[in-house]
Amino acid sequence: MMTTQAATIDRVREEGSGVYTLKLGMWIFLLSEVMFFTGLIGSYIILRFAHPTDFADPGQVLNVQLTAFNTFVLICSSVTMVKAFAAIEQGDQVGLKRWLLATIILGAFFVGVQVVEYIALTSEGFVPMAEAYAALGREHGTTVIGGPLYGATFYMMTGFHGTHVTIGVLCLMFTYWRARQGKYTATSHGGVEIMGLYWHFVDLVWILLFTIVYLI
Amino acid sequence: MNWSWLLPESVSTFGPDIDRIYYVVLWITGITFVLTEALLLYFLLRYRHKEGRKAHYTHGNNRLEIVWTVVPAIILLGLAFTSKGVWARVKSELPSGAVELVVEAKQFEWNITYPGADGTLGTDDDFTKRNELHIPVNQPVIVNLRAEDVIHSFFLPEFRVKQDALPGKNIPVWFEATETGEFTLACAELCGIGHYRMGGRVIVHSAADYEAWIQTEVAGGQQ
Amino acid sequence: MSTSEHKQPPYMTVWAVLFVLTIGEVFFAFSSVPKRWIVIGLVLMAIWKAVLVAMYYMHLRFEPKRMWILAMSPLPLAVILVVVVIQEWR
Amino acid sequence: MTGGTGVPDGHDHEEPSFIRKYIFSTDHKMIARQFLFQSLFFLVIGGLLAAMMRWQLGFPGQPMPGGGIFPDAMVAPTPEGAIMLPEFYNSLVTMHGTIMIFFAIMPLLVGLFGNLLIPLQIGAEDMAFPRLNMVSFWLAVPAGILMLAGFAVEGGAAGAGWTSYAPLSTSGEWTGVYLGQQLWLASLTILGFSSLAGAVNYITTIINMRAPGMTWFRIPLPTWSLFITAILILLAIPILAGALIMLLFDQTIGTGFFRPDVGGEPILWQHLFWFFGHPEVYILILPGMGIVSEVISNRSRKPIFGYHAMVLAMISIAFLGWIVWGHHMFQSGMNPLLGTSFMISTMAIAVPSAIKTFNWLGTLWRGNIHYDTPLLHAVAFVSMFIIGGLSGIFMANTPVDMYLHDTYFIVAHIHYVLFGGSLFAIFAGITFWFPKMFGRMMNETLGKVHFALTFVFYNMVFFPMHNLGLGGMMRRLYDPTEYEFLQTLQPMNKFVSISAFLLVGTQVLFAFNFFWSLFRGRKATANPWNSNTLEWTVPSPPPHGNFAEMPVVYRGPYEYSSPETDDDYYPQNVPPREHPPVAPAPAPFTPSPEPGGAE
Ligand code: HEA
Ligand code: HEA
Ligand code: CUA
Ligand SMILES: [Cu+2]
Repeated sequence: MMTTQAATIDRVREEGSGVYTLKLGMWIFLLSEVMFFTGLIGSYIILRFAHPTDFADPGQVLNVQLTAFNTFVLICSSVTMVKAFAAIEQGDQVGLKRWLLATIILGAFFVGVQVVEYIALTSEGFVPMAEAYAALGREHGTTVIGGPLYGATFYMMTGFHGTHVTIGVLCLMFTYWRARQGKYTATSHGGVEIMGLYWHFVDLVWILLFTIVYLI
Repeated sequence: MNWSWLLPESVSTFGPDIDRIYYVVLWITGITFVLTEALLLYFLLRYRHKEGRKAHYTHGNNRLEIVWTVVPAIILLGLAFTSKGVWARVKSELPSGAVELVVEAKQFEWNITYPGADGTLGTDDDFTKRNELHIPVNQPVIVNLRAEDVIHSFFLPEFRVKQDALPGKNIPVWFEATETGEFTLACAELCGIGHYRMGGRVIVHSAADYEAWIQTEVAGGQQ
Repeated sequence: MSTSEHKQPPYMTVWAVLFVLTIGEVFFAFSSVPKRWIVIGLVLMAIWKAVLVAMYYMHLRFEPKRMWILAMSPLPLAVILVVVVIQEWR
Repeated sequence: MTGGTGVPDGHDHEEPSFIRKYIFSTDHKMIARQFLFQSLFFLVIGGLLAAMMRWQLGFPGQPMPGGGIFPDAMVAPTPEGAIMLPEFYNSLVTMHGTIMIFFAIMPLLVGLFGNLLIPLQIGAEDMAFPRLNMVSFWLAVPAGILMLAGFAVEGGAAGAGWTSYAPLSTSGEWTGVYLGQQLWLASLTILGFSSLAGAVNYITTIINMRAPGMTWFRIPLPTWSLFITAILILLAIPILAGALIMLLFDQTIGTGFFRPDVGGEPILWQHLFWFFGHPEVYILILPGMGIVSEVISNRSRKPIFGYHAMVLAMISIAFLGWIVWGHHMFQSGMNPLLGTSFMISTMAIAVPSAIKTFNWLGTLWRGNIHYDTPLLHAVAFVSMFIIGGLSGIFMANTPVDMYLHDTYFIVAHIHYVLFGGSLFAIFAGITFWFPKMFGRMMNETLGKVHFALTFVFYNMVFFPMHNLGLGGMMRRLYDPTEYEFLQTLQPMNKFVSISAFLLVGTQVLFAFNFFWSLFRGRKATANPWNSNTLEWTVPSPPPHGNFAEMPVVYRGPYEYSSPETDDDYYPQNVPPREHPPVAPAPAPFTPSPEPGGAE
């Protein structure tokens, strides 16, 4: 940072990105995340295009209502996150902690719902393993719907997204812990901001996944 | 030892076209190679350190930059556009009046199915040979290339043919022999422990011999 | 954000729009419009939502222009990969 | 991530403990040295694996000298000695390629030179995220251990080639390798995280931590090249990681992404792999180009010819590198129209390489060339890269590639660009920056002997491979004599093998020089090469925190033999003497408040 070299306090670095280093680093990290999800979602699009019959129509296998609700939960968690950030921008430590806690709860709830969904789906034979795949339709009873690529790509994408949410929740807890120690102030809260960037990114990916996986 | 940069003799109709492009590329790159390396050597010798001399102070020359951007660009794109026709002809224009065969690759052998006396695949008199590809000369052949397990690559060096065989896909490959004789069938894609011994023979018959060979095989198969 | 000059972004309005769009998506997905139009409509709505999140929640709107360019940089690659590979099955 | 990892430690005045200083160090120079030692170790392993392969290729079916030490799963014991088995050969090819690319060349270029040069050349006291930097190295170590563990497990190490094409790699059913292939996948995934951590750090550091006056077009070319390389890593590695994980699931839990027997698409693996793979080969050459530019300009005491053109050429390589991946798949059964498009884009990418080549020649032109070891290696890079690049033109031609694909012509190409290119650049870089790393000079005489022998033997090994390929010899072939038409090539194979043994043996000279100089070398001054860039303005080796005070930069990095000075160099941080500065020192800009900064 600029001030660590006491002797050169009057010398100022070249203008770089115009944002502070921690935030720049987080953005750059998120770019690689974009490519990671490009690999996963891209593979899904390609495989679905190549083998349309391996995939089912919306609602046939997956539970759209439940997931739409879960999407709503995740969107709300983005709002609480951004509220936490807005609070600390004003120096409101109490608000910060309250909104962070809300975000943690909403995030954990999202993961919980996903686990419940996974359990329900696997019990209907909707599994990633190719040989064991036997997804039963919601209404259609016993005919197997879609093919092995459906299960594999579904768990691949939602699983990695879920992992990201879980990691996000853990990081949020860490942020919360630091907030309780009073580490963030109106002038120093980079940690909250980059936490928010990560969290909103994960939300953004889910918005795309929900549409592509559940609705199309 | 064979230090030659010439290609081995080719025995397919499009072989000479491919070879011609190869020699064009060889000339272009050869000349580029000699020029650049000679220049490099010359500069190294001519401008070696001498006491009391200062190097010429320059940051470059925009006109030169443009020249050595545009000239290679023209050469290379020209090359690409001249090669494109041969590629399209070989890979996407299937000839008519061809003998059709099925070649199925599996670890570590080539199974070649012939249409039998009636000349159509999928009938009762089809028969299969292992590692032996018999074809007539001067008549196009279409090979329906398949694989059973992993990816193999159907390589006929003398014919300048190479095509991967993908499991789950049928890829038509065509070629036309211009000479009779015995040639090589090789597997060019790593396919497991036995990749190195997944070879076979290509036997090019005259048209009459080919007919006769089919007849004897069909007869032999129905004993 | 460079300074705290700008007034707080309309966080709750964005939330409301996201909510409405999500509901809209679900109903549109099960409507009787031809599949092709459903896909196009859904993709557009999803992109709209994603852009809202990036612009307001991730504050891209309030960052210097070069951050904006940085953030967009992988998108062409994503498009190239999918569009080119899909040609294999056309 | 949420903590204050972004804040460098600043100046530590007390001596850190041994563990903090040498093992879990956050000092970029120490991490660079850690990468150096780890990758040299893997370079030796990769070289030995190559020697074993060459034994089998030159003397197929003959007992391997010292082959008795291998377990029966790898060699067949006979009364005369142990003969290599085909499954072991496949593991050797795979592990040689993987180790050389991912564990030797890439960490040397990016891990070593990236860490060593970036903060020093831009005038920063360390990386933006020193602790993340440490994590990057300590992820590479377990990755390396997992990779080597493959040799110790049942079934042997991965044997599907460094490209691990599906479906061969999806199941041990096809290769006989089960756990080994999974270790390979896991190892590369972990290494991917290591590279990503590094890339995030490099990019952030270069964007945000440049000293005053270090404008974009005053950045030395090695740092420029590493910046572009880091961007390629950042965007390419995640694609590989995704593909590796999918393949790992195919292997372990039985998903069907790439398994045609259950409806998956093997060709998708190839697309994902090469979408990463082609940017990867530029990751392996761009830093080399940067190093070579620096060495050539410095040792010919002349400004680099066309600095802007050099930078723009690298940027265009990085852009075009994303749209050429299909040239590895011409014969894969891909849509022929795509083949044509990929041929055209591949031809186009040779243009920026041409620009670079001619600019190196332009730099040598009318220079004052000092024949030190670094220069010799750098010039070898240029001449060998020309050969390797030109052989690429043959394969870029779709019809010609029909014959050359998967033959030794490709093997020749990759070694001309990777050994003749990257490795010679690494030799140039190590000999050039050795004094900065360790405070001592390497021995010149030994260096020159090592260079001369390596250059000669290297060409004796790899040049004939072109001819082998033109003769039709396929790659990844355990025993070429199995094919009748390849038997005439056997004398040449033998020649190549013997040369390869000489080449491997010659490297002992380098190892000896390296370790001898480490302890006994002549003490180095701060600036032994009379260089302009900032790393030479600080002591060798630089102290923790690098610069006593933040340097100010007044000019570009290659002002050699400038008429403005009597010396033939003009360091970037020396204030202009009589004349007013060519470009005035920049007006300080007011930085944005840093909410994260004061922690
Ligand atoms: C450092 C790594 C590196 C670099 C820089 C390159 C550079 C290039 N490569 Fe290479 N390549 C590999 C590493 C690399 N490659 C590897 C590892 C493989 C094998 C992978 C595997 O299958 O295992 C491979 C495989 C490979 C193939 C696939 C072959 C096949 O499997 O069938 C092709 C095909 O087009 C190709 C082409 C090129 C081209 C056109 C360039 C160009 O960028 C080169 C440009 C440079 C020049 C052309 C020379 C200088 C220019 C001039 C002197 C100007 C004048 C020139 C002319 C007018 C012609 N490469
Ligand atoms: C940078 C990469 C690199 C390097 C340096 C090398 C180096 C060598 N390679 Fe490599 N090779 C590849 C990358 C590389 N290779 C790849 C990617 C493949 C394709 C794999 C595949 O098909 O999947 C391949 C394949 C390949 C084949 C084809 C195998 C086949 O298809 O069947 C052959 C055959 O001869 C071969 C031989 C050699 C030889 C003899 C060397 C010699 O040059 C080795 C010389 C020895 C050294 C370079 C070690 C020296 C050590 C030091 C200098 C350090 C000492 C210092 C200290 C300890 C301080 N290689
Ligand atoms: Cu079949 Cu190699
Ligand atoms: Cu490539």
